Amino acid sequence: MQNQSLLECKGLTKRFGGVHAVKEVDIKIQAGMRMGIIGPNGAGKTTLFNMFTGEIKPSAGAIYFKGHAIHGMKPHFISKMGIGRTFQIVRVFDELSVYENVLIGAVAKNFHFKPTREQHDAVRRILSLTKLDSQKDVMAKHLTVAKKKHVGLAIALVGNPQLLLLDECMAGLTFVETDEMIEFLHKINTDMGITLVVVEHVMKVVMELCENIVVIASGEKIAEGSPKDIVSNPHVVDVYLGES
Amino acid sequence: MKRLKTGMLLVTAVVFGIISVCSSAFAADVIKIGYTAPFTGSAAEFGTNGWRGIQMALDEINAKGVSIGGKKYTVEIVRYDSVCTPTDGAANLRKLALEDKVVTILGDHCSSVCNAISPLCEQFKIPGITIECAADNVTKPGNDFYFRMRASVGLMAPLFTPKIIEKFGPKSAGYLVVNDDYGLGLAKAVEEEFNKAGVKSALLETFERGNTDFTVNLVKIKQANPDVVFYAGSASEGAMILKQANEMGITKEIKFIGSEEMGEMELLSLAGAKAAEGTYAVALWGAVPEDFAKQVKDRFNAPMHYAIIFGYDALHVAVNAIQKAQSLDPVKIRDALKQTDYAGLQGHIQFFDFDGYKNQGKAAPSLIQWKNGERVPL
Amino acid sequence: MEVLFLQIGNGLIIGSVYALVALGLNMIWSITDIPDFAQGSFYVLAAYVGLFAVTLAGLPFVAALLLGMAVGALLAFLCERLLYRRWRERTFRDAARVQLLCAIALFFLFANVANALWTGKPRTFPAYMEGAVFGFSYMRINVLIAAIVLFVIVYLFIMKTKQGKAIRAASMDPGMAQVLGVNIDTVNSMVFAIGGALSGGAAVLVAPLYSVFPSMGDLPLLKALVVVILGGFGSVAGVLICGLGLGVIEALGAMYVSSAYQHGYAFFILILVLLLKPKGLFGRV
Amino acid sequence: MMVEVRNIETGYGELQVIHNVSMEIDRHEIVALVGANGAGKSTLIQTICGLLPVSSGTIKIEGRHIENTPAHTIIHHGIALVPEGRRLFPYMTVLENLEMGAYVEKDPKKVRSNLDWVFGIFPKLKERQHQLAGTFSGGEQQMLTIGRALMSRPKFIILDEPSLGLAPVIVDDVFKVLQVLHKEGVTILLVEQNVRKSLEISDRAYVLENGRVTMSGLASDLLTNDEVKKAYLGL
Amino acid sequence: MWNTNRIILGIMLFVLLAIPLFASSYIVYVVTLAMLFSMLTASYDFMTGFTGPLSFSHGAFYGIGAYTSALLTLKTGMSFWVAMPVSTLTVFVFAAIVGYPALKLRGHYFAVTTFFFGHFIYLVLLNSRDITKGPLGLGGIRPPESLFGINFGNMTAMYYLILFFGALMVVFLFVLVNSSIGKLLVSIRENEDLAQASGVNTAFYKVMAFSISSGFAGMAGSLFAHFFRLLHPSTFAWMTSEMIVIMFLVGGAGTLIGPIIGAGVVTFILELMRFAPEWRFIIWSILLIAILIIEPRGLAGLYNRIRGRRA
Repeated sequence: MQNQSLLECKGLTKRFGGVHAVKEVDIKIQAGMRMGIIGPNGAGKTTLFNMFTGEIKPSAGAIYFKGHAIHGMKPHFISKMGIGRTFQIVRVFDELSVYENVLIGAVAKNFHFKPTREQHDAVRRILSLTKLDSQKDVMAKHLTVAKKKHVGLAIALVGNPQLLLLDECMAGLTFVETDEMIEFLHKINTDMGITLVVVEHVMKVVMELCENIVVIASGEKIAEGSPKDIVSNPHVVDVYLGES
Repeated sequence: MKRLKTGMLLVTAVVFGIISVCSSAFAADVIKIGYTAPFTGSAAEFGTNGWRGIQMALDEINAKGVSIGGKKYTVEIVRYDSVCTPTDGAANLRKLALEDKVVTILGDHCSSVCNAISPLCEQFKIPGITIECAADNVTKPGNDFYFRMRASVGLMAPLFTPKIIEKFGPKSAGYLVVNDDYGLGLAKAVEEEFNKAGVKSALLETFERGNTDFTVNLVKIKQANPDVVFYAGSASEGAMILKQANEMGITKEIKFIGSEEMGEMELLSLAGAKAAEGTYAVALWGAVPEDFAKQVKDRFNAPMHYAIIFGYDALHVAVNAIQKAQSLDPVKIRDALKQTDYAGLQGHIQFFDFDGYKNQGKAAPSLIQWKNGERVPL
Repeated sequence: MEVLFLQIGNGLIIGSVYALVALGLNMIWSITDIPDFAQGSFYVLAAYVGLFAVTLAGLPFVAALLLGMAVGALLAFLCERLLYRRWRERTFRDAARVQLLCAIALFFLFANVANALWTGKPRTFPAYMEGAVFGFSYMRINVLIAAIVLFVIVYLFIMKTKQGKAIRAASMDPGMAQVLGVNIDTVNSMVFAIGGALSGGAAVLVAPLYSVFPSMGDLPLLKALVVVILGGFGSVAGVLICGLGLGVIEALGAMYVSSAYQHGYAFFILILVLLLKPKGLFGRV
Repeated sequence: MMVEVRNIETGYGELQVIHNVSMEIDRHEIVALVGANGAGKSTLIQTICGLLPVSSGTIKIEGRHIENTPAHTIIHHGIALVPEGRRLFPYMTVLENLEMGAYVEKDPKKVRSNLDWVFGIFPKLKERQHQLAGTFSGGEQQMLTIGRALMSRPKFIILDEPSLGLAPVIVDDVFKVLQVLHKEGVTILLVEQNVRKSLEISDRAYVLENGRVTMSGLASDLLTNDEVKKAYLGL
Repeated sequence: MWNTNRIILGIMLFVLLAIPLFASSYIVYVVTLAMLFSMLTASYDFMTGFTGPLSFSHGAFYGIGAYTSALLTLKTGMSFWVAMPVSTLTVFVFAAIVGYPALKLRGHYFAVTTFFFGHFIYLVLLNSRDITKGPLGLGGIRPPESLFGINFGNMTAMYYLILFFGALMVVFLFVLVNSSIGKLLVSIRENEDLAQASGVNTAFYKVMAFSISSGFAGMAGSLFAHFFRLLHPSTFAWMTSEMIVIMFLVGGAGTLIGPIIGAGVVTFILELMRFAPEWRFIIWSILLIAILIIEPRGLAGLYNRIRGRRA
């Protein structure tokens, strides 16, 4: 297990029509890691994510999770194997209370005809962890974008994922909220041992949070390394940060 | 909020309207007779004609009044829509018998509905007279309370098929019928008679009620090329068929024999004399008094139709029975109906029990041919 | 061989009616996302208006046709203005369903109004032309010709004119079209009016071949719904091809398989196509 | 003053997104509007274009109020939008897309001359005017979108993320076009993620954070501002 | 909400139990039909109200259930008490087979496809004359065999039988809806992609909801067959399916109790207007449009609004 990576993709490719959205990307993610994926909009980050979670079938290449090939599997199956995710455009179960939102996350992973006491406990725990307990009876569609993001995170977390894929989870947050979120992510990484993969625009977040960064542009992986290496990589500065 | 108010107002208005209409008309000395028929949906045309005939009879009757035990009564018709579905028909009958307390019930026009209401007539001990249901099974397992004036399809077929065989001597026959109890039932009865006489069946084509284009069926008939085509269905669909068949020249090559609706005057207005020219049809009535035909024409702007005649006769038969019984007790009326001997527009009306039929009339149909826009009896 | 020729010809003529009703339905559906069942009843009312124009007012057939189209257009326009528009903003989840339900209610309403006003008795639309060729009367051939002419007109309208382009733009991206100065309300009214006119036109065209009665719109509406989905949204040619194709398939199916299921073949084809191509055969927008 | 936005508040239904935002754009200026994803930039633009109603505040173009007017009338005030994600009409040809840009222009001669003007700026569009817009590459589509916006000869043009998803070389082209337009006298509001580039070509800039304007001033000042550097340039 | 529902259901049950004691056989008959429709709309709500897709084939499943049950008892002499569960199960399995490919379609595509499926079933019932007797109508269906000395030949007994099964079904549906299954179904309605990403096997649950709901329609059909004892294809034509959708929306989607009441209200209004044969459906359509204008979310929405304003 030591040298085996938690998630690994080899030669992962996705074509829409004739266009390569993702082209032969290799990524290895070790258990317990905090990985960042950055790149300009339209670079193929979300497509990559969607292939990891099974929403899109790859045109070519393979994805292994804990050594099992998961490409081509249905999303709900991959989710049950231990990959949780949040969405770029925030998604919640609109006309349900926050509590029910999170409870669905718990029930979906581990079905009991009636939600068990343990499941209710887990929901409450996650709600207090994500600081949603004061709003647990509010209908999710009435929340602010930031709070909805927390709900999305809570739904993913309540299923005890080993790997959490976060698609632009900071977008739309204030600086203070961003700091809190970074702290929170650190906490779940160290305390709960959840491996994190984040797609981010806000460089500050990636710099502070991630140990390792993959840069994607036009569907191809152009660089990988520690935050420091990436910032000083002139190629990356060119395509992503804009040349000076 | 304004939206809510206007909407509420609308609903209240409608509901109030309904209640006010409902609670009117509870005058004394009224004999209530029920009528269930399709007034909406694809069979609405049948109800329309029956209701015309009933209205004609109603005015005549109320002009004179009905006297029972020296007391004058007027007749009132309570009519409900059955949409030609058995469940609605059953609801109508229950409402008529139990809520409106009518003494006799006329209707329905659809055999599927007649089959549903006939056992109920027996259950509630109230006589019912169907206006034009033709399926055999309506009076066959029969009960003492359900009456039918006309001959059913099974009774009709033996009466007119010999005339066809005698006249044309066909070797093969095709059938083009509406896909319901009436069309299929009649086709089956005619086919049986034909087969007995050695006439082979060439093909059976069915169509749905409400269909408008029959060219597909007609091309198939043209290809099979039987000596005669027997059509069973309504005049409205028959008229379209005649028009389309005429276009394709089928009616010139193959003898076209229509069921009773095709012998109605309204066929001329629907299909035109040209399309009908030379075709044959079964006819349920010979001639009606000219002034009656004129009254119908003036009042409804409608040509004569057997359903008008049946509706007219049915109400007269019912009222005659009430007068004969000198009572408003439905069972006594039923007894009087059994003794009916009435000279109606369609012919002599009597009810018989025979061969498993009960309370069955058997006025014999005749054959006519359309020539120059006239019904010419054969 | 002659039989085959006749059946294909008949299929094309029936199919052109389906296609005409479907074209309007398709435009309405692709722009407003409303499956406008009420088109079936505009069909009925237009036929009656055409009938009265000929029998009572003594107008020539072409005038009756235009009048029928105008009435169809007006009714559709009013329904959009007064009813569908209320729920256009889709501010709650079931708004789309409410529009669908409203369409069904309107369909019931108008068909029953026709029944109440003019009874269920079918009426004959007088023939306006005599004669036949190859077993098809001229009136019958006219249906096909007129349908194709109407299709060409609509095609040219939406491809070449400014309003037509606005309609197309609105069907692809209503928000952007608005920013460019396209009034969505006008576009919606226009599309409904065109749809109503096409349904009305189809009804008056076939009225002399058939009869005029309150439930005459049921079958054309059902088939048009199938054609819309088969043809896919936003394709004029797709609607024409699928409409005619469905007519021919029904005719041949009735000929060689069973005429009892003549109106069931549409279902088979629909399922088959949707399983293979969920966006219809020609769909793009 | 070309554009005056005063104390507007707006949002989607119950969710307020823009809080008391004011903004001014002078004639012939290029003004940049920068901010994180979800800061409310797109909402602000949609409000100016009439796609969203304001709950309070005013928007004036050359002194005339345009807040809460229907979206399709905004273009009559000389405003054109280059939307985020391009939003071309994919099944219409290049020419038709451009014609849609001049939808409100009644005079065909003017449309013709506007078309020549746009073809002059983007010669490539002329070569391929009968091709379907949906078959274009990203960069070409961006050019077409700008061309479409220019077809109404706007006095004021709003560009929402014009460099989104484009290769760096193409981004350069886009910015060059902006400078050309600026020289032609068009007022420009530029909303960009590419903060450095947009500040470089702008006269002034506003920084939007969480629905509020937190900084504003000359673009050159902001470019050297440490806070901006840290927040948006990650340096 | 759960408590209010219990109170409303309790009152309804009480009233329904009492009706045959004083009302005429006409009222009992109409209420029986209304109860059957309530069963249809409640089961319809389980699928459409909770998982989302609008379907127009519920009337067809009702018909399949009715004909299956009737034919089983007529042709094989099977007892009603066996035939009813068998036909329910048949419809359940049949719906699963049909639903699996069909539920891959989304939105109006699914709606229109089910519409034609319903019409197709009607055509099959109409044209399979050798089996269903087609338009002649399938008569001679026996009432359920006596049980515990109750003779189901009389209508009141049949009324209570349908009430019993209706109540049983509603309770069953309420239990399902309030269990984890209900939560997963609602998650599909609220956001299918998120549900899938959270580990919900959406395809399975959609087909399951479709099958259960259709199965109950089949059960209602079986009860209808042995109550009315005469089947005709027109009873199960597209009009029936549309009526179910209308009652469902009038009541309010996704509330289970709304559609039950909706069925009652619609039946009641249509009965009330029986006196005006030609105008019945006109008034009805206008009322329906008026309801849509006043409160597009149906009776449940109206209730919530009134309650919300008072609070």
